[in-house]
Amino acid sequence: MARITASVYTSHVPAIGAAIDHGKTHEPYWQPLFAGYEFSKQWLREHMPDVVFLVYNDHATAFSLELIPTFAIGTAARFPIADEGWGPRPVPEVVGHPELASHIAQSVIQDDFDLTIVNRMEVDHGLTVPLSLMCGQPTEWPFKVIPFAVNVVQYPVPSGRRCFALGQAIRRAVERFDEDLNVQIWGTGGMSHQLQGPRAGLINREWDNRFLDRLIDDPAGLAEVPHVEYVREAGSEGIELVMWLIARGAMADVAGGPKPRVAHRFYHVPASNTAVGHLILENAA
Amino acid sequence: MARITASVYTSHVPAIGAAIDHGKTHEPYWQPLFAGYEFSKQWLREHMPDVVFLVYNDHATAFSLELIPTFAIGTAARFPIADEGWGPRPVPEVVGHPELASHIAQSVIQDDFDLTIVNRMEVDHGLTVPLSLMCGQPTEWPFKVIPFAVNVVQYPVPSGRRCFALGQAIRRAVERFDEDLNVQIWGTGGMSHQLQGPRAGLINREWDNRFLDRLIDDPAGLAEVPHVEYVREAGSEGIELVMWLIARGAMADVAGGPKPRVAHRFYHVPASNTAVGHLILENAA
Amino acid sequence: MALHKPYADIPGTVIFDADQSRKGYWLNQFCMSLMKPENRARYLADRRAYLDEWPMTEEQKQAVLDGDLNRCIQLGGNIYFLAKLGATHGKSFQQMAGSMTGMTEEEYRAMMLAGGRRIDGNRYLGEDGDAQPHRQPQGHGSGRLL
Amino acid sequence: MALHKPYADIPGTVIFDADQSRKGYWLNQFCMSLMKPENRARYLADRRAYLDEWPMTEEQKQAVLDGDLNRCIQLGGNIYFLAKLGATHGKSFQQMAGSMTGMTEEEYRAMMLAGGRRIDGNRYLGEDGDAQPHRQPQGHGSGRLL
Ligand SMILES: [Fe+3]
Ligand SMILES: [Fe+3]
Repeated sequence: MARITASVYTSHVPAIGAAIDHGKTHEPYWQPLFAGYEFSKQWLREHMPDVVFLVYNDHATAFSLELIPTFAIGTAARFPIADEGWGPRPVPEVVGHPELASHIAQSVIQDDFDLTIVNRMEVDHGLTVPLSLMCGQPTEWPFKVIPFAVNVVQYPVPSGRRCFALGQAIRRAVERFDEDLNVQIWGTGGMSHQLQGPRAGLINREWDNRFLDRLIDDPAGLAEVPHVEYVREAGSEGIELVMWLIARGAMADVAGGPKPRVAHRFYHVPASNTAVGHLILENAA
Repeated sequence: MARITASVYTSHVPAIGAAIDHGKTHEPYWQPLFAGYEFSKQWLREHMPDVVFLVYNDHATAFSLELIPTFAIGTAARFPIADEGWGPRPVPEVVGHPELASHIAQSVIQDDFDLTIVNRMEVDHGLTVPLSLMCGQPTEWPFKVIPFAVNVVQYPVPSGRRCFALGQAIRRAVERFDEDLNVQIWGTGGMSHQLQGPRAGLINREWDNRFLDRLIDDPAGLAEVPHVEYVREAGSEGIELVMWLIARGAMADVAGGPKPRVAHRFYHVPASNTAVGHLILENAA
Repeated sequence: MALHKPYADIPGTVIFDADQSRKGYWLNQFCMSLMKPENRARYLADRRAYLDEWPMTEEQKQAVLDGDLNRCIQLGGNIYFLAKLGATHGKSFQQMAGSMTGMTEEEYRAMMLAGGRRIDGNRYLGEDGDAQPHRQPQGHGSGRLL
Repeated sequence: MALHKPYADIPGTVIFDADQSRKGYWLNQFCMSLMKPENRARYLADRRAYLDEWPMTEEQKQAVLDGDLNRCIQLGGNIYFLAKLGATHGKSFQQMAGSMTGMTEEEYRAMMLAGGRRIDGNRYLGEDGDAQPHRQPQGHGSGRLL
């Protein structure tokens, strides 16, 4: 039986990808940030999954205004790296897990989540920066990845409650898959940031840290926070944080199991315009 | 305030479109079928809506296997007619209602339906054949149309229960729209038919008529019928009938209002491979 | 088996689920390409050469060349995609569906005019209706569309 | 008003909702086209000519030519689309975001290094934080990206 062993949460700031790609990780500006992920790289080596279900948002890359899925699951065998305007990031292509992805799609659609199934999709920094942060610069990614893209660009985005319920459905789906697979679920994006207008550069440390606290200890309550609070308190792009609730909803305690163990917690300001948050939660073995 | 005044249900067999386009409606094969829609054309003239919310399925036309939305709402200003392999049907382009469509999208996404928003989409016989059956051959369609495409091609398709709940959410959304609009909702596809394999040509009159009975009198019960019963009893393409439950869910009685009036009911076998069913239900004024 | 398939016991019927979709991906995408008139013309001018542009299996290509729609469907094809192939050859849905029963066009059309295929005996594999495996083919057709 | 907008009272912030999306459709689709290197080259070679290929309003084109991102956003642009425009001109998200505050690049970078913009006074229109309309522009920049 497949099982979700851990969840990882991290910002996916594009400038972090650029810093890695251009060898700047030891510069004074970046060093404190990458120091926060040293533990995580080691942890990943010791807890290597077979598959990562990677929740992220497409930043007007694979999806333009022609078509905007609320939830899109990648069921393809491979996902090329997108050219976001600077040429594609120099990172390996992403290898999918079509069988598990299709199984999850089938299961959660039957659980009344109205997914869009995608067999051809380029992936942008939202997906590749977390891979780089956790894996460094390998020639191939060390696990398969199921990309799961959430619309957080055009309003309305799905509610926190909806995302949290979806995570629970994903967990049920994974546990019904016959093959013995170690699956991690990653939630990415955030934390507080605003990339537009006179309010650009907004950072809200207190709100971010309260979000981390509640994500650990009170995810169901956190899932009730309305969109407008994210935008008001964490900036217009802080809304990305709703995606973390999908990963959190897939943890065992939400289905009556034991509380997850907090393996790592990190918070840093700034990376470019953004507050960086990072958590690793482990399910009991 | 906008309001849903009536719902129309009809099969959307491509051969019906071809018969209209090629002037064959008076041939003996087709005459009994088109006779069943004479009332409907007159009824439509007397109950002309401003907007039709048209639930249909794309038949591998706008959506290939690259991307399969469970529910897609067309928010564009215009929708061109697709070339399905014989050249586009000689019918007018479809004019949308972007404001109402966006309003409905916003509202039902906030009600936890995970729609895909589409701004560029060609429409196929699933959408244009019902327009031709109800409107004949005008030079412009006499109302605006919001195309709503449901995946019934790749399994799993949304459940009847999900479709019925979605109809209720659509009704709430329409009633929250400020402009005074007369909106009809049409559900299309079906009835029993199978287009593949040694079981091709399956027709199940009893099941179809029981479906019509229950759609009128017991839609909530009907919505509990599982997919496999549609496929087993009404053929592999009979699954299209789940879409009728979206239109039915939008009627007033489901939200505690009065029962709809059955303005028209018609059933005919065959049109090409298919049993044709047709209903018009009016909400009390 | 990863996917639960409650529809596996229906005779004469292939449900286009994720497994079939994966198997038939390029076969179906080839069919989609026939929505463009220039592609239809190129395909009709040299079918083999056009098919060879697609990463389909040789079995899939042969099934297309043979006009064997049952085989296409077993190999992952879906009828709504295959309809573009049929249309390119000037065939209707009725001709396509009929070809899969083994009936001639006339035999199939007559069955439909008489009210279509009966459901009795055709709900579950192992019954004795005319769609059951042991009763194929059903008529005097070639079983092929072309 | 058809859409309920609970976010309308946040200062210095435009939410990319259906109304904005409709207004900015072609502006944003123009930006998407810059994901292809050949389009970036054509755009940079003759910006006006390239813009004239798109059914954008003259105001939208002028805002692009001016590198006025606040204006682009008011006219329906979204930052993730506009990022392709920025990238084409070799600008980072930090440079883009900074330009919208009226600060110089150095001023904005210094604000971020000092912990970013404070939330206090910037939650609701009518408070007195630095993102409020009556406190613009915030620095000594040109307010333009280019
Ligand atoms: Fe992001
Ligand atoms: Fe259909």
